[in-house]
Amino acid sequence: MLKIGVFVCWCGSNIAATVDVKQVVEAVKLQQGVVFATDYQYMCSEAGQLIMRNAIEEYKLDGVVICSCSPRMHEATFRKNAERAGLNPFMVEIANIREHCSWIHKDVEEGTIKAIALANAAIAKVKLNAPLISGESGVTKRALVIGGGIAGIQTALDIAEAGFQVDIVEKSPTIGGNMAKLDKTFPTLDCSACILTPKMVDAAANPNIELLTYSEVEKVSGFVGNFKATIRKKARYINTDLCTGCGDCMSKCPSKKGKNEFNCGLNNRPAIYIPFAQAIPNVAVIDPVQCIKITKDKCGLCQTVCSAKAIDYKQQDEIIEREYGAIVAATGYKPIKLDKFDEYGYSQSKDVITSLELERLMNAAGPTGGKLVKPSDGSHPHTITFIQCVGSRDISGRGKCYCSKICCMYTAKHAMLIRDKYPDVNVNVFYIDVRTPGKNYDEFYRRAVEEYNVNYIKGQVGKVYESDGHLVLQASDLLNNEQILVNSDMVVLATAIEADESAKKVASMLTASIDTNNFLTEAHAKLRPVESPTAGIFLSGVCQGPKDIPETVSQASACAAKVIGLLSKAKLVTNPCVAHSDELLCNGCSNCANVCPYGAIGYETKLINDHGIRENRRVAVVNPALCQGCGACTVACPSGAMDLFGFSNSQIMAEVEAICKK
Amino acid sequence: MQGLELKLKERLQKLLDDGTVDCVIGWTKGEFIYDVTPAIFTKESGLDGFVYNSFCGANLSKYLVSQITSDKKFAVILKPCDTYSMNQLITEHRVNRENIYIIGVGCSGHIDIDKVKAQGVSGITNVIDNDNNIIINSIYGDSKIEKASVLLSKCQSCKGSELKISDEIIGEGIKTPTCDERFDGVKKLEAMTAEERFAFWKSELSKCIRCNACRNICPACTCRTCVFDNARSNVAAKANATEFEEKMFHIIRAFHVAGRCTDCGECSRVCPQSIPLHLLNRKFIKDINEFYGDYQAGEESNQRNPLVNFTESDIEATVISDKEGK
Amino acid sequence: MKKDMELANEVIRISGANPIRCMKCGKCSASCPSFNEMEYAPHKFVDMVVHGRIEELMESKSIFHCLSCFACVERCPRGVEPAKIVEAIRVVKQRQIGENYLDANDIPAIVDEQIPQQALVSAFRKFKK
Amino acid sequence: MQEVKDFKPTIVAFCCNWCSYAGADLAGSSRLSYPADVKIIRVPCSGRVNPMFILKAFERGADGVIICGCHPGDCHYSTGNYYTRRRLALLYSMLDYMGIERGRTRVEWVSAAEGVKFSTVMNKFVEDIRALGECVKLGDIRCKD
Repeated sequence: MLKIGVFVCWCGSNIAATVDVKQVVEAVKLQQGVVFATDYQYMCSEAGQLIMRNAIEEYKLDGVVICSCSPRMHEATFRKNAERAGLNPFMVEIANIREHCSWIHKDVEEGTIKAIALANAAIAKVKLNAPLISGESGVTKRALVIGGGIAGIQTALDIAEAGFQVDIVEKSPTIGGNMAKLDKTFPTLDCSACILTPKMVDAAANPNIELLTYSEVEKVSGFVGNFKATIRKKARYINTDLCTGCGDCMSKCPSKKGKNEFNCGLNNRPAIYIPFAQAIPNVAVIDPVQCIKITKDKCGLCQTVCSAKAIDYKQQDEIIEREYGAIVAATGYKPIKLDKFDEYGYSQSKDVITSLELERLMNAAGPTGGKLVKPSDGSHPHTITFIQCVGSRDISGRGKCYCSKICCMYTAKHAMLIRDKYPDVNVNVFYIDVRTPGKNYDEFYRRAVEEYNVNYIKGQVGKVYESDGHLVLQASDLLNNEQILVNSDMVVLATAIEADESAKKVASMLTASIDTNNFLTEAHAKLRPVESPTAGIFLSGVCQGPKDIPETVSQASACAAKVIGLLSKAKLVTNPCVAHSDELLCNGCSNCANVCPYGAIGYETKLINDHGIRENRRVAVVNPALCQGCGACTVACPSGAMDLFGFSNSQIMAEVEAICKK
Repeated sequence: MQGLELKLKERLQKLLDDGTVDCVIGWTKGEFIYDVTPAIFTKESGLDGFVYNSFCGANLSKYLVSQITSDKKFAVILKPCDTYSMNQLITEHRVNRENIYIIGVGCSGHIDIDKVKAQGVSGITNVIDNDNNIIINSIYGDSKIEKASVLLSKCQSCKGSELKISDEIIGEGIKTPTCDERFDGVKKLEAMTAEERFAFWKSELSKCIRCNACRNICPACTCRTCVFDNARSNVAAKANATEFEEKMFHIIRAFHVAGRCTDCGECSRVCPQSIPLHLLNRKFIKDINEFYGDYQAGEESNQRNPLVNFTESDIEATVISDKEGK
Repeated sequence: MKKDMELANEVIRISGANPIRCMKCGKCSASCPSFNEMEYAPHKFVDMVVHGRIEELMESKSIFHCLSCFACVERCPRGVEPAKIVEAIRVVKQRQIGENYLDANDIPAIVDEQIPQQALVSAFRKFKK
Repeated sequence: MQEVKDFKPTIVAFCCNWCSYAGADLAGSSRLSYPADVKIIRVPCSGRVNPMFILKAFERGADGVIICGCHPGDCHYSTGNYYTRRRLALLYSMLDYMGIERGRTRVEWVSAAEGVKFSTVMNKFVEDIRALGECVKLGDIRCKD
């Protein structure tokens, strides 16, 4: 008879307030096999863990049940603790009486009864637990970073610095991402290109980094340490080894009506183009939809002018298959579409622009050469008004429910830069709250107000319309309790940001979970912020949630540290909760292998001794290094030969029985 | 029919003589013409007692499962409907195709002796099958019966005369004129109220004596040890102690063969309590066809059965839970 | 205070709106075409409902200056629906039998020429009890 | 009516470890209540849920069984929930065919971020089961009190 010990945690008052822990202790003592039961304020504390270790030794416990918080929180803690006391870590089960009980029920009697039921289910299960020993699997010493913005670049650089191979897969023709489009950066007003492009060059020059630009990840299989990715390298129609980036082709190309993506569509680019001067790789790309040669088989001018003979109209997409030990999602963000915010007149007036468009208008490499002019007529603006929270903090369904986090600061930056460069321009900012948590952030915002006389008005704008050649904003001035009309030459919308459209697909491929806003979910909101719940998948930058550049870079480095930690391991300890087949019961029917997502089940013809009958049988054999323990095979198996360690048929049935016991 | 038996016997003898096969799985005659029994004939024993007549309805493919580890070569006689089972067994590696010589036999439907007797005929001495009608010789004289009225239930929803797998074909068959659509029985039940359905199954399944005939005859139920016989499965039971266990056994049995059941109808044929077990299997088949597209288990070998397959746009189970109506 | 909150809850129930969601951005008041006619601007009455100051609102003419154009409802980023709250306060006021009795004889004195006929008809329909 | 109100159903919820169990944890940490009648069993994947577990639960006196997993396409193990969806659609259809109330069995997809959905789903399910009352059609009379 197994000897079971039960430990009921108060979790301070988190559990004890709604669950009568003493009563739980008394109730579990009545369960067959329970030789020791106690309660303690914090089981996870060192003192609590000591109680558990002492009891294991004193009562020679074979199994332990902890009634506490979610196993997702402390299962690992208690298993390690059991191991310290000489008990196999897999002889520990957790009854989740906090998240699944005390926190959601108010009535003490109800909470206590449920806690007892959950404890009994865990006791029933632990009695059927078997000591398990973790196996080992190898680690491919190469990382994949999906996304080549500042987050991806920083993560890749750090990983490469540690001596591991990294591939950056970027869907656009150049790395750099959104940061490359920015003019200056807050709160120090560095030039964005000046601080980003050296990093881009470093990434290109680092022998450990391979840039796969104009490429997309199509398929990912495998598991931590052993992923396999299929990457599509889209046809650029340029032989990148030959192209020198001279740009001759760009000037000769007759098809010049392509929207310049880099300048947010504020001007045009030719069909063959280099996205921007500092693009990495600095090679051209042909837009196949726009190119006359590719669409109509006419022209071919670029091929004639290219002295490097780099142009290849017949180039095909290339498929690359590679193995990786870790994968980083760094898919970034984009501003939301403003088609649902007609009141701001974005679609009506050219002089209503987004903040990212303003970045391009103020950038020396932008469409106006850095001269701030009204997009409608190229004249000098006299008043510019900023509207904050456009689509952020919006639960009406038109925008995003969250705070986009970066807008307050970049709006202050824009206001300041404009006032600095053009002191004659009046600048208004409509705000709801100005949020500036961050080192030197509030000081920065105050400078905009105090030194640069930016006119901050608390209130939102109801509508923007054109009248007599300028824009009129009808708005609230909440502090004066007035509705005001403000004339302005330009309006800049601090547009909410959202996860890039690729995030959802990437998350699906990586089996990483995603929240309702398409931001990837971290393994723990506070304690594991750069890891996805899926082992071996890491999160870098805005794909996890809105953040500014300093925060993105620190998270990118943190992410790299986690990846390096993983890749440095010679072997990974594998989850021993894997499937296994009972050879005597196995029919060899292949149903299990059909549902296995990891190809972990193979078949062998083995000499089986079935109660004295010796015969060769085709039986399923699970490769424990490949099996991830999902258990799909156990249900596909009609004979019950296939079972799962840690979540066996009999364990789950025992839990069912315990729960249903009246 | 008599001619067919002679042809078969002649051919099988040749196969045994020239060493193509070591054994033959066929039928042996009993005391009466209608009590034929599946049997194995060897070279040594010869084909004495071999019979093939209108009562050889049993599906012989399952007998090969136990021979998978044998080195011997077997000839087996399969009717068109039996070949689906053979394909399914090949798919699931439950038979060794290399050691099997399949003689496909043309079929025009087999007869249920109980249905003949139910028409008031007794003392039967011989039956002459003329495809459309049969002539019965009995000690009380001869009588003629319309064949369609005495066909086995499974022949009444015949899948056709095409042999899905065979090494050679003997005799020509015709698709039995089906007297009911395959899913009529299921549809009739579906049209009932939940209470009526519950009452129907309660009364049917309460007849179950857990003799396991359905399981033993079923060419899809080939587990070495059935979960209901395995003490460690937590569902083992030898008898139906409660109403629940009656249901449990038949639901799980039907579920285990779902997507693999070829609808051969053997379960209902052999049930001593005449429980219409095929109505459970056919419900799964009907649902599979409706939910995931038409699928016939055993249509060919190495198909992927619908329960180990999926599409991203499959219907949601909530469609069932939230279904309106009875 | 208790009575005030009861009244406020009544308003919230009738309107089906959710004033506690308000983040005080002022977009409702920025959008309001009657802003200058109103003693209490839309953002103000949302706040007053939250704090149970219904009687003050009921006394104010503001609630009848709201045109029910629903601009505030359309544009509110928080789905607070201020116009529905105004409408609910009107309903609460109207339900106070006798309080709002409209006598045909008094009308000429309180109307100007710009009041549409339809408004008079509907006012009579509502206030003749 | 009083009886219906006092009826305390037994409800077993199988939750996959990666999405729905985490979703239930989130419902807990967000203090989103649902009736204590729901008791959760953690399984690695909804694809681990064998129909026999569901029948077993009913045998032992459960009044409702709900299976929660990751949204289709988001399974931690890539494809587990796709098989779950087929298996349980067929099983539930069979139970319905045998005259068992459809509302007693359910599959819902709840992600790790959907604490609110978890609570809503459970509240609704318990409400449905309370309306259906005790499960008498499936179940071993010896397991009832």
